[in-house]
Amino acid sequence: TTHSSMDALSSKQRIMAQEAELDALTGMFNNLLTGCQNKCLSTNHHDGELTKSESVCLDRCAAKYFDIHERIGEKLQDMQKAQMQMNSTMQQ
Amino acid sequence: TTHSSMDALSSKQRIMAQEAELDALTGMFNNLLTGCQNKCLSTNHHDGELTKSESVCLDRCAAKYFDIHERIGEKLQDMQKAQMQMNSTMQQ
Amino acid sequence: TTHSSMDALSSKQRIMAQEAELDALTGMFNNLLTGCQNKCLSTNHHDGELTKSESVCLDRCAAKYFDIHERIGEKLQDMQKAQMQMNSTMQQ
Amino acid sequence: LSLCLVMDLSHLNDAERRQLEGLFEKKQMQDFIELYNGLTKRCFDQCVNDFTSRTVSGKESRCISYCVDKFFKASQRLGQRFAEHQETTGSGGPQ
Amino acid sequence: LSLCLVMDLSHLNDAERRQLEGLFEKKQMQDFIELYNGLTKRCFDQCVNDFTSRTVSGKESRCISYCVDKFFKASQRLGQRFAEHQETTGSGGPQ
Amino acid sequence: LSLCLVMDLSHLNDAERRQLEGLFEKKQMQDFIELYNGLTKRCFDQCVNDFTSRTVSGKESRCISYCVDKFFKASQRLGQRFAEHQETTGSGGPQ
Repeated sequence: TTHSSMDALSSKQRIMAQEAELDALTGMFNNLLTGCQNKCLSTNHHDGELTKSESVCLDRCAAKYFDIHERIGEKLQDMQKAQMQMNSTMQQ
Repeated sequence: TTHSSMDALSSKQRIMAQEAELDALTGMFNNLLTGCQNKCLSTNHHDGELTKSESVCLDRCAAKYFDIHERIGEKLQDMQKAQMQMNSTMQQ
Repeated sequence: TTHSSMDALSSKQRIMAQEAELDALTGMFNNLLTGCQNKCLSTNHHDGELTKSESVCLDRCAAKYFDIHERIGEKLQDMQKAQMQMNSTMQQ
Repeated sequence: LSLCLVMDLSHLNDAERRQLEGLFEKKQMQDFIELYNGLTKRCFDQCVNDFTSRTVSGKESRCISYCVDKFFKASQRLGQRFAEHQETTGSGGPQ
Repeated sequence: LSLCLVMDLSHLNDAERRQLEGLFEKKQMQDFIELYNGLTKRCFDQCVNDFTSRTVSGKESRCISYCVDKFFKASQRLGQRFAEHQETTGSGGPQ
Repeated sequence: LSLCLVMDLSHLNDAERRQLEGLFEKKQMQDFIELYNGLTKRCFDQCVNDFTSRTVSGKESRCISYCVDKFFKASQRLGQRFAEHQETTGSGGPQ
């Protein structure tokens, strides 16, 4: 579905969409890093190794983060659609 | 006074100034959101509604934020003018 | 050594490198400001002056920040070189 | 999300306004991305603190949902206050 | 650091891909700068809290070294989870 | 606020330097905006914690004024240390 909707766009718009996707992925990954490191890593550094429990925590934290990121994404898309409809009504 | 000073600028400079104004407004609004939500919203979410006291707090928080933003803006403008005068003296 | 490596670059790349350096310096300076102000300044403002102990703390904080920034920079450059070698191996 | 509507563009000509519109479109995309990632970060930080499981619990799920709802209600309220403030102070901010 | 590898670019033609590569190069530079400054900030905040001297102590120095090592190990692990997630969900994220 | 003065531009020719100047001008505008919003955020967070009224109190007002003054004095001091550091290490930082 993504590709068919992409075909309708101009070259410039496709590049802009790809740039936006990279920005979105970068932002998401940075938040994942910061969030899960803050929640899982001890700040009392005794050595440079991840403990077993830190590693397990990071994996679970990532799984929960992806799940919640998707849920919020769906909610936002619903709201965005509603707002775009409102905007197009207002412009008429 | 804003418009008359704007007329002296080139088209490119007017666009840049407008872009800067949008960036300034966006930054200010984002700080208002984060600041007043942190100060007024309980992080213990029992439902999705704003309580009466949270709503009142948000309104007062916004009023204080605008006031302080303006005061600091005036102070910065004074300092900026002083620095620009210093710079122009140094360039001579 | 910086200048001789710069000479091999095109005009566009030199501007981009300079822009990157400015971004790096700006980011570093902003982190220095935030980090050392958070560590050294009392948030209980009794007047607008820096106390003697705050001033001394800022100086020491800056010295330590520069030292650590450099150490981490060296470590990162080593890792980046290793990754670039790995990338060039993968592209062959 | 619609700060562009708040700004006074009466001193620009049509060509300048068209150029700005392209710029605004790009910024709105970036704003949406920041909103999305910022909201996820905020609600994740507030609601998820148990890592004995990799599945989001019912309690966490409700907390996320309430957190998002409250965020939007608070944003809407603050957005109204912001718009009122901009109206009374003109284009506002240093130029 | 290599999020570009994760993205699906199959719907772009060669010219568009070349244009994106230039953009990616610039972003990688910016990402490196942010990583560098963010890592320094993080480890400095966690490890340096004694300002009775202007010299980094042995204890602080070890803490910094461990903090950096742990940061990269955690980033690598989360990066793997992220790549796995992107593979299963396709190009992912709102378009 | 004047990091551009700290950088060594001797390896650029005149045309390149002129191009950079335009870029620096834009960055200085952005830096000023970030400074303004960051300073407001910092001092607001530290000084305003009473929401029983919508008017800034005398105590809050004094706190804000001291906070801004201290911020600039600390920034100036750290800026001096930064300039000294840049001078001794050359253009510094990874290239």
